[in-house]
Amino acid sequence: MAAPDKVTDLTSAVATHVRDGMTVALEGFGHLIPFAAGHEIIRQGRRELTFCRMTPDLLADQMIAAGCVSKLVASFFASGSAGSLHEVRRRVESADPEPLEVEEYSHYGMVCRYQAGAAGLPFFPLRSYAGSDLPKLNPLIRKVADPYGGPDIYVVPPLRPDVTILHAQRADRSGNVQMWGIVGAQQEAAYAAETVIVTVEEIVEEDVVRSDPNRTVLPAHAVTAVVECPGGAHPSYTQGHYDRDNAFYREWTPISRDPEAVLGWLDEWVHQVPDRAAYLAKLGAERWSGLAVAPRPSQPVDFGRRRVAAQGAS
Amino acid sequence: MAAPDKVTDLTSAVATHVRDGMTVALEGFGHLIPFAAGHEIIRQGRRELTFCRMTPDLLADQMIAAGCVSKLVASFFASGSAGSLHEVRRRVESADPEPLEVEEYSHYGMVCRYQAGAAGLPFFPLRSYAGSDLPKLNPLIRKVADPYGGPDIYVVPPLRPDVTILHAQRADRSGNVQMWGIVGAQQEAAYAAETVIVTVEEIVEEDVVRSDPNRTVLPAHAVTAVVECPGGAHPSYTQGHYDRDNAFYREWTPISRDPEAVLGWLDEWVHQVPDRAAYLAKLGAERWSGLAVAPRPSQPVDFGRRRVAAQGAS
Amino acid sequence: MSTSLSDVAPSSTEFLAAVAARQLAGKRRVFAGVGLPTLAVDLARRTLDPDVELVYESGICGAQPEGLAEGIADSVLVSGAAAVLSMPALFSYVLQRGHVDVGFLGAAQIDRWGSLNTSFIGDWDRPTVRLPGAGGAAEIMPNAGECIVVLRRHDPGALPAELDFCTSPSPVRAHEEDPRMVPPGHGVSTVITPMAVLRRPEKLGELEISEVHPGLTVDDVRAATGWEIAVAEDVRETARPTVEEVRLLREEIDTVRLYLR
Amino acid sequence: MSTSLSDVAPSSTEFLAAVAARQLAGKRRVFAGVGLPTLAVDLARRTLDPDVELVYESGICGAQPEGLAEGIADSVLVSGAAAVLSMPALFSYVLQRGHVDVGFLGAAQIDRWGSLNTSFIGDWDRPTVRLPGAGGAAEIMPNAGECIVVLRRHDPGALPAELDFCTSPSPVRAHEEDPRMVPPGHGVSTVITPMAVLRRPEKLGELEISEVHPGLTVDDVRAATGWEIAVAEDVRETARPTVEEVRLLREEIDTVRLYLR
Repeated sequence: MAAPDKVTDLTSAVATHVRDGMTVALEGFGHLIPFAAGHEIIRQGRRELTFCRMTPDLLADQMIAAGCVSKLVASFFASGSAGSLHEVRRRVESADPEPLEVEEYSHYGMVCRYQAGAAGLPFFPLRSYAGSDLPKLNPLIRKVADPYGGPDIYVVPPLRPDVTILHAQRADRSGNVQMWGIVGAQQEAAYAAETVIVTVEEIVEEDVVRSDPNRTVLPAHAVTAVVECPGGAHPSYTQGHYDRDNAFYREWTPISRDPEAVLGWLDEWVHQVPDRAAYLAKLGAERWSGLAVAPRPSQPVDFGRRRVAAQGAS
Repeated sequence: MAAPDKVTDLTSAVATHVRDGMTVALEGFGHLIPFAAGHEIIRQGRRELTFCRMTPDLLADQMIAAGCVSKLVASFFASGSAGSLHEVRRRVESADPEPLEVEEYSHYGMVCRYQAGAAGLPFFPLRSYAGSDLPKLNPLIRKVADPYGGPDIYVVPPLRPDVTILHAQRADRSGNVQMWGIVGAQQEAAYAAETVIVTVEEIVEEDVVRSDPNRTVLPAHAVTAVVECPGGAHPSYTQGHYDRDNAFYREWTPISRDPEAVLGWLDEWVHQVPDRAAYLAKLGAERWSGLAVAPRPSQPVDFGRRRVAAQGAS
Repeated sequence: MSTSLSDVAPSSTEFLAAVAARQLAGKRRVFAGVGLPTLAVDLARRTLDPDVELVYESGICGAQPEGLAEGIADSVLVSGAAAVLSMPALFSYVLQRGHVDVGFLGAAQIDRWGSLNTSFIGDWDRPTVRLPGAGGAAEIMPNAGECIVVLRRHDPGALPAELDFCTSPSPVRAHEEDPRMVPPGHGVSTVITPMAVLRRPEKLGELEISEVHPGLTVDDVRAATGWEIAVAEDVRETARPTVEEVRLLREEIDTVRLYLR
Repeated sequence: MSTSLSDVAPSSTEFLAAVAARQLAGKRRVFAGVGLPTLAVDLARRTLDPDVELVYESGICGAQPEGLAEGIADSVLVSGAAAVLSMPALFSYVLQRGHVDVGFLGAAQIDRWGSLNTSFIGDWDRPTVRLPGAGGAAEIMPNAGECIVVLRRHDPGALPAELDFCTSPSPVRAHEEDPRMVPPGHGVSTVITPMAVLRRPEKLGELEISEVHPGLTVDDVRAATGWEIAVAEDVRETARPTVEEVRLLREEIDTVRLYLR
């Protein structure tokens, strides 16, 4: 029973599935951020993307600076504890070097948009926004009447990316994807999309995945392409594989302040680098080993196996 | 940092939290059905319960026959592959020995009711029911207009049980509950409720739970009481612990056909039995060992541990 | 069930399962209960397409059971599955989002448009028979690409002019309620009965007799149907199960005769 | 930061964190970002109540980090946590369902009713400063039992008569939009600034000066506030952090001075 083999390389996956003008979501809430895939989009020179990401962090700064993005759909515009996104700010505050369209929600508003998209619903209700200026800023945030006699409630429309790109710990060749640690709204962002590309730390044998089916966040039917891409989340992290490169995030802030420095960085670390393996080599073994984590395995659980002849048509 | 200890015994948990006239959900979709807790409710003689269960199976037959239930909220009235629920049918078809009020949905309708209850929402939309007689049968199934210009969509109201009772593989003493295999809509049914009682195969040390936080379906804040109750799902099953007693389900059909036989069964297996340990003893070691499963452990995953001094305010 | 491998009755489970299996040619993901649909999918995997995948409403995707499952929530379906999703995820993200090609349904009654009754025979308030109700069928009907219905009876009670209750509506009924609410799925495409194979080629159309089982005539089928059922232009005799299909069902798929009757 | 353990400035992180920690007496579950709220919760656990639990919008419940977290999605919060939920579950089942007692928020601006601006300074279309936006604050405000706000500045720019933009509205503004839409939470109950502690005792009421930090007067605070702020009847001087509180912050909680400034 050979399932289709969805394993490809990142260059092919992006070339095949990401086209100019598309709506593209790259998700991962502080964890499993698909940096390698974002850099590949930059390298391939995609333009006019509507870029969806709850927390546009320095990946957004980089993709916007590279000229890939004409519109941002998001809910928090800052790089975690490391400060402002100056590339985003320059465009929004002074249209420098050009304006950036922004469609803005709260975090749960974005989550609800992905849920509606994933569930095939025309809208999703949430108990936020009463009295807020957000619905005035964003007319896609609307209200519906409660048919059970309660007060009106705000709703958001579905978000249906053309492509969602995620990073995960592992997948099998047919595309069953497992992740652990912070899983964010990745399941929803994937099911909401037409096409799903997942980069993983490792492709594993089917029996590894099938030993723990509850760990599968995306069954194969929800996944279009799988790419083995170790270190694909750096400078963010992959739980159990490598830690966040906090120094890198801090180093970004002064770069981000200087448009020339951003372009220089992109040239050196994206355009002049063919792929993630070369990027990691350039980063150097010492820096990489500084991000290593010590093992802390989960205790296995037992799924059980029916004993032959124990049951049946008795 | 000692968290509150929520471990109690089943008699106390039911006596404290389940009162006559309450709305009570016992969930578990063919797996982890909380039979021990249902039997304790019967033993304590609760009356006028609104009993919520997507698939009222022979547990519903037993609780209804015992006189605990005045209303059933459900979506599928049959005992899986093993046929009709005759106690339910007698009441619905001929009010024998008395009528039973039924509030009826589809499976996803019930799931959406639990989701709305769990999320604090006034309703939940689903793309079912257009053209169906179900909204005529159940006026709580209503429609709302799509504020984005699409067609109307049906919604269901929140289900908010006074008490939800579940069975699971394991929990720690503070009430962090882990389950695997089929998890149904148990997370939603629990968060929808005011009070949550969970019976488990085993109470484990906190570090077992904390070795795999993604496996926690109910964090302690969602759980009121935890009861160690091995075998608490028989004749249904607990993945990795014991298999479904299919013979028992088949034996129930002829009992269910005869009201006297049902009452006789309840007397022998519920009222004359003080607790689940006695029930299992009465069932006998041979039958029980026939339900044993061989081990099939999940392969552990690594959560990683930060190495001292690897990071910090660099 | 002492028939030979080459002479199974059109009313037998082997016959219905083999006919059902053939409907799955070219399909990818099937949403089904256990029993006959399980046999049909297993047979289709062995004879037509190894990639046919069963999705269960219990949340299981990509099961590889080591034994025959007794129920859609059987532990053998879980052990070794590719994924076990929560029911909210299964119903919303997998089914309602449109990932299911074929739904397999049963029913007590089906009407000319492929609407199904699985709720009541007789009066809603005091029914003659309280049937199991909607379960997941009310979701499978609108959201699966198409639905295949297997009936164990073919008579005007099971195929009436009017349903006692509509549990799972055809797109035709959805269209009557509101033309804008017509669901994405085709509704019932195929009905397999002990007498015939009925098809519904148009999403808003009626069932018609497409194949008549060996030994029966179109008139036999029309007489057993509760409305003036249409007949396809190219109606033909249903192909019998092959010896190999029957052998697979009996000797490899359901060796304990859990579902074969 | 060479002050002694007994002489920390009211504008220091130690002072603000110690004052914030005391607000958590009797509270059970706190929804917070990292930085000062993390310090406050950790301090409250050690001085007031070991059961105070931090819930993060990243989905983590019951964290027991082996090191100081740098961000709400830090891997040290995950390893050894009691639970990691998906964000849909965290926001809907935990927060929106009402399981959070206290939300900790920051803001660029707060008005007299406790509405917050974290979106724009200046014009919405071409702002002087593009702030981070709503994040989870727009959900924490209506759904947490109450919110505590920590401000790093106390001047009429940060506490203006009118917000440039309302990101996270007070129940007062929800009531203005529709009296039936008033959310379950109290909204902002307490504001801790470098000058004072402000409180809002009534769900639909205004902030008032409750405590004034050592060395300052009520008039100093009023002069630095952008509206005619009310004064509580029993206004008093803010209690200084104890030597033990400052020692815990510096020597046990944030030994690397990641957040202490």
